[in-house]
Amino acid sequence: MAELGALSLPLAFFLPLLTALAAFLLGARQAPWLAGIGALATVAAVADAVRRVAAHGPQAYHLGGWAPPLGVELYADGLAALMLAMTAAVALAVTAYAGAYLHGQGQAAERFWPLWLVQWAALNGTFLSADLFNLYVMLELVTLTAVPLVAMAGDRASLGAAMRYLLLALIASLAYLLGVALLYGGTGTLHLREVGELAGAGGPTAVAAALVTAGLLLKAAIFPLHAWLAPAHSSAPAPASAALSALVAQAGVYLVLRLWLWAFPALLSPVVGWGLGGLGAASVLYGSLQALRQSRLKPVIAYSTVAQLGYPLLLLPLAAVPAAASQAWQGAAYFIVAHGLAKAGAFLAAGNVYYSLGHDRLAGLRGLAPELSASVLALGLAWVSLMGLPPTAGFLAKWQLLSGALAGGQWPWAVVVVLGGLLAAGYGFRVLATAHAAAPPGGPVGRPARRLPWRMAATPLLLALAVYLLGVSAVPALRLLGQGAPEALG
Amino acid sequence: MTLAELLSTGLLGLGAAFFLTGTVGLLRFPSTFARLHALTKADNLGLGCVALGLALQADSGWVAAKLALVWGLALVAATASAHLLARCILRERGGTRRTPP
Amino acid sequence: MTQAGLYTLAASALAGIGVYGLLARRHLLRRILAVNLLGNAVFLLLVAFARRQPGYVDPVPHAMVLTGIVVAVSATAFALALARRYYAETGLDHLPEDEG
Amino acid sequence: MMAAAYGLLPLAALLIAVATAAIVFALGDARRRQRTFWNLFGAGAKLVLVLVMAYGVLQGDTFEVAWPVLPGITLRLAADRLALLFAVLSAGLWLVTTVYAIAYLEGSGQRARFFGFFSLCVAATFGIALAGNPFTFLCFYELLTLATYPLVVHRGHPAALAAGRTYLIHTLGGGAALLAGTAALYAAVGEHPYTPGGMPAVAEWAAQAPAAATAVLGLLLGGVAVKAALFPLQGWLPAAMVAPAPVSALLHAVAVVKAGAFGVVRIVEDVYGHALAAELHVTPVLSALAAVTVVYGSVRALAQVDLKRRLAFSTVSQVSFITLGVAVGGQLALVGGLAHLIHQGLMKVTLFFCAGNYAETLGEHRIDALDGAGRRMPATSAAFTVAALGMMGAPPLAGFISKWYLGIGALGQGQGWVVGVLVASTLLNAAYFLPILRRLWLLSATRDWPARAGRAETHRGLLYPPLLTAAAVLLAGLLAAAPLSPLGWAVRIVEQGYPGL
Amino acid sequence: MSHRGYAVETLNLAVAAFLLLNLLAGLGRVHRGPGAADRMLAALLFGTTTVAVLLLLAEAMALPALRDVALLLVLLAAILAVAFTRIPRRPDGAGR
Amino acid sequence: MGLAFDLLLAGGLLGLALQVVASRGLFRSVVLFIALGLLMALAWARLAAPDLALAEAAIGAGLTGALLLSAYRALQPAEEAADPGPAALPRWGALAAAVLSGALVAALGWAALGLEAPAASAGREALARLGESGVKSPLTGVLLGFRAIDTLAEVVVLLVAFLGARVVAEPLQRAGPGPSAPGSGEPVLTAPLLRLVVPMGVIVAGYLLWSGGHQPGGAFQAGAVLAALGVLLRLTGRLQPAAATSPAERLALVGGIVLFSAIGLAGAGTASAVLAYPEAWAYPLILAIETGLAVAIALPLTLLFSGSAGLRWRER
Repeated sequence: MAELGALSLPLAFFLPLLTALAAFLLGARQAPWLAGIGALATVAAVADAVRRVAAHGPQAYHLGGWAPPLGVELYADGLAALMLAMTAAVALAVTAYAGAYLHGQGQAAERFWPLWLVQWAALNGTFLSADLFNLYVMLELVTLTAVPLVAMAGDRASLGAAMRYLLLALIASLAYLLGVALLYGGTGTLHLREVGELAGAGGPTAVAAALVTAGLLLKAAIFPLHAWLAPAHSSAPAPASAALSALVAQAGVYLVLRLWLWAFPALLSPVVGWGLGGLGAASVLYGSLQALRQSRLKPVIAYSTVAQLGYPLLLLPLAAVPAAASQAWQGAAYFIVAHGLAKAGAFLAAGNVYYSLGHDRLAGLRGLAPELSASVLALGLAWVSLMGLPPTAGFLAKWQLLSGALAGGQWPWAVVVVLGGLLAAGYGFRVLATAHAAAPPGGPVGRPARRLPWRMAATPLLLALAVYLLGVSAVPALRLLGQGAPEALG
Repeated sequence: MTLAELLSTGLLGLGAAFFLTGTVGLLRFPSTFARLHALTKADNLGLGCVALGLALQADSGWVAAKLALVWGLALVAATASAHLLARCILRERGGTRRTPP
Repeated sequence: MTQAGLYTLAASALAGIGVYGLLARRHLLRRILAVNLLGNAVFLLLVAFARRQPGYVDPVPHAMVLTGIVVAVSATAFALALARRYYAETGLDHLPEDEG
Repeated sequence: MMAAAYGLLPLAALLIAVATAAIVFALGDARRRQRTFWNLFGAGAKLVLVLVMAYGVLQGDTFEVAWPVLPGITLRLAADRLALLFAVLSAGLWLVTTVYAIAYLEGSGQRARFFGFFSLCVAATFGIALAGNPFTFLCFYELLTLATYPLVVHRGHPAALAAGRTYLIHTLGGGAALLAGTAALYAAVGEHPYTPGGMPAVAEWAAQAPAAATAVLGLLLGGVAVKAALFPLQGWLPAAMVAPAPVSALLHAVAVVKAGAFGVVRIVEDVYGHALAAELHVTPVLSALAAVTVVYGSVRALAQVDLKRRLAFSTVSQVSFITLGVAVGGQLALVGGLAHLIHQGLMKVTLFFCAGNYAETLGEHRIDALDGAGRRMPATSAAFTVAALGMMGAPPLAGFISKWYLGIGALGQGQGWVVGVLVASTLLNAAYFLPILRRLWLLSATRDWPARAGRAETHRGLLYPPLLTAAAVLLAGLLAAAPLSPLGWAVRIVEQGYPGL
Repeated sequence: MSHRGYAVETLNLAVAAFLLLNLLAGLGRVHRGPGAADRMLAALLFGTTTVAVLLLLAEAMALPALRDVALLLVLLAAILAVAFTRIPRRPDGAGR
Repeated sequence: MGLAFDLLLAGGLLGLALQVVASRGLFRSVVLFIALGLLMALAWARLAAPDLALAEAAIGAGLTGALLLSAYRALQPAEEAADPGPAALPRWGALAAAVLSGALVAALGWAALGLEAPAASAGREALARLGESGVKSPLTGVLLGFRAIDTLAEVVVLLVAFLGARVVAEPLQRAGPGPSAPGSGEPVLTAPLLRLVVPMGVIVAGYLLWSGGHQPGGAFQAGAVLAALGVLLRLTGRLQPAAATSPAERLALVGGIVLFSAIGLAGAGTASAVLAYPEAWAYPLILAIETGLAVAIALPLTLLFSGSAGLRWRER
């Protein structure tokens, strides 16, 4: 019987799951406070997991006491712990926000809570699982919770977006599973690190890696597989949009990094690295340009997600360059955290705009700032991080990526990082300038129709502030990240 | 080859022949009703022969019983299916619309 | 050619057919069918792998496939529900292709 | 305990400005009195802290706060003499500008946002002043862009938004160059604190890879040149004139352009060192650009009919004297440049206050409409006159002092052409300032001015700040020989920090 | 393999293969139609044939569990017919 | 002979799949897909995976077919033109699709055939240590012992699919198979059929559940059979759609998962780890979990087919 790790690892999966079941069982009326309690309990479990990882290094938990390859292992290293913590922060905000957002919407609330809480459980499972097939099941769970959230509005646009999202996500899962099947056929194990040791760099492994990666890139909406994301993420209700952009899509990126660095490091030749990094770079530029062209707030933020999801992939070409690897690794991981918090804050703030005005057309936002000052402030603060300007976590992440690229002598990636930041500033200030603009003559168009509950006003602000807190110093987070990092990156 | 085996072989062959008849009927008969008849009857006879043939090969009574059960159920299912389909074809033709007693 | 090899090849071809269906057909129901074809291909591949060595059947791929079948049927049922609602709402049985 | 707190003074001064911003944001638009109190309290408290630090530095104390941000990278606030030169300027002028802004924005909307970002802007400027390494400088430099943008677009009308866009395109572009340059510098040599005379590591690197070192220096200087409004990157400055007068004062005298000029000083003197920069053939280019900017700004100023726009082009011209002083090299020229950092600030803030007074009190912002305004507003006009004469370089005013040192220094370096630039600038300055003075004092009014509201010629909050700064212009010139004058301070900086020049 | 001879096993498999061939031939009817009912009819044929094949395979491969599969199939065979008959009819030829 | 059968089967599979994709009529494709399910069951049988054949039979014959048919009905294309065949695709598009899928086939086939079977594998270890799992059937041992978390998550997937379908639910009148055709009564044979099939089905489900511990069968197969019966009852109107999920239904939907989770979490105290069972109790606990799971599988599947939040017995 293998040594047991922290109980908090399985609890991070089970607690939100059980809360979801309870919320479904007891109905919409009890759901918000149940969700609150469950969220706090989950946060406690995550905090314990993070503490253990920080203090004692990577934690493994063999479910059922069966060691791999027989059983499924939950494995929390620094990267997973960081993702868990970021997810917990975003999830707490989403839970608090949704309670107010859905207040009085009986049916929507009844459906939202179990789906959202299961999604949280599945996300935690995705970050923790070290088993390729278990990851498949978790990914499907994430997909099948995400699509209904997209479809919730029930109108033409959201149903179409959901349909497209579902089909592509199913294909992506199957591509992933096809790759996993090949890997099991070749190695006889499903355990992530054992696969990494046994798979080697042969042709079949390359095919498997290609399939797995294609599936995950589709889930992560990396160019040219990005088309589904913006309509889907901008159709969902605000709390769901926040969760989708900050967590669900990022889980795909996380898995790409996880698999390439742990399961297929042998395959990560410069050509492959440059190819994947090139896709990331294309995402950054294409997503940003699309964001500049949108005329509504939520699509702007959604396309910004397409752009931002590309950055972490820049790690892959840099991981093989010794001078660049460590910094790029820290930058990529910190980037995911920073983007998650900032993007959730931005979407929730946009949700406030939508909630108040009943629309989010940029043209109709003029003169809005005085009325929704807290939300606009939150949007602005979050955007500073998305642009990668100090003093935010986004800046520190970009700095690490940038100086990693420069230290490794790979200046094209540095150009992408800088250019991406400028473009982000472009579409960000386009929104903020509109919100700052004086109301047009003939009366303000953007006068709020609905009072904002304080909880909805406060949540995005708190998320945005968290980005600044992480912008003050990345050292604790990066120390955590160092736990169990691959040797080449440590 | 024992007698049982011989018999079994014969029954299996007969079953196969029935199935073939059914298929030929399905493919060649001109009307939907004719095809329906050919198929449901021939197939179930075929299945019966095969089941009987296999029962002769079986070691235990349990297996034989199970085979019989399968055949019985198949007959019921085929009867019901044929009935339902026929009704529905009738209605499709815009013809007799009967309410059951 | 061994039995496992034969089914492995069949699985590969089936996957190709599924992908072709996804690429070439637009009707939602057809796409859902194609996704299921692709799923069946993956399952077939796994089960063929389980049977590669004589005298031994690997139960782990079987477990994976059984789980996969449940997931597939869940996803299919949900996809069909979504497609129906989409059709009811828009009168479209396919997604408006936005690019190429 | 006390000693520890004393060492943390830079942080305290920074946090005061940030906290003021946070409080002002939180107070909202309605609570005017509380906001005014906190604004003044914050500005005053910060000035006190900065003066305490200045005194401490004179006594030989060191103030240094370092905070690890990333592995191997720290945010470092260090109060050396050069830092305090800029810090005292910003803290002093913040207080004055705050008083002015409170009076100026009386009754307009969005004041919480305005004063909040105003405070943030000063916090960023202070951070730039005290930045102890390039990374810290970069952080505050970008923060300054963010904090000033809402001030530029404050009025919210389409012209303001267009100006804001121009401003952003320039400053964010510059920021990107600075970011790339700083990251490349760090990638090459790692982190080192500012070292007067240049970082040794940079010198070693430049010896191995001169091309890369030159490119990085170009990126760094290009990044700060945008804010310093060096030709051809000056386009944003006149556009930003749409902002309210206190903002213009802040942008032109204290914060943005000065941050750029200060960045030039830091990069040339404390990162690369003047000798290395000259060796890489960068300083000749820089001084040529500065000279072109001086002349170009003045020529453009001549053609402006809008008072604030004329002042804006004047800024383009005058700020480049600082760059020129740095680029020319030699102790005396650097003294002139550094002294001009303060002098130009004092003079330009006075001019913008006065321009704001004319606009606010008389409703005029065109130069040809100011005929006879001197009789209606004698005190304001007197302050304007002092500052304008100072700009021209009339002795014994502040501007004369800095130009004198620049000229002497350039001659000492064998670069006599700089004197020519100085003379041309003086003539051009006279050409665009003297007509204004003539209109103010000598021509008679073509229309009736609005009546006085009280005994003073305008709101007291608008009147006293320019008088105060004009007096400072006078004193800085008259008492230039005093040890604590701007010039005296600059001399100390150069003598002790850059003996090798 | 069971104690029974190789010949029987081969025979069973051969019959199974024949039935499979038969089944595939029946596909023609699905293809040709013309009505929806004809296509369903063909599908029902497949059901019965599959049951027979499964029974044969159970014997040939000595996998008794396959008989349970056959049992399940016949048990549930009617569902499809029931489901089909609840589909509203449309004019002939439309139900392709 | 076996190989000949396999060749025939594989060929049939591929031919059917091709027609599913390429055929012009949608209904044809649906029927062919249902037929394909039967061939898949045969393939599982040939590959010595009777468990999968059982599952395929229950799902394919009972559920997927019914689901597809009722969806086909709901998505009735107004006319054939609404469904352009592959010919409607631009030629280069079809070519590109063909090339892409061809490349996939080649790469996949090459990679899959090129893989050497590993000497040691999770499966071998599972067989070797089956005794420790508390059951005799390898598949059940893997599903409920070694990889229990997958099974748990899989049932959650089902629940989530049901919840998701609720989000996009159509009005009760149009949902699921929809109302019976107007003016037609119930066919004569329906009632006797139900009287025979339903009890048989329940018995078979119970048998599969019980036998899961030592031979093919188990929670999923049993649940699928029950779901198929539910579909039958819903189709024949014995079960009526309801607008709300009753408390009992809620309990049945989550009960199995809660039970599984509770026993799993209790394992941290009573046994060695989460999702471990105390040795002496392993078999009964697994049986209890399987029973709960069978219900938790059957009900959401039935509800998904029904397209309603709940089900009620028809008033007599």
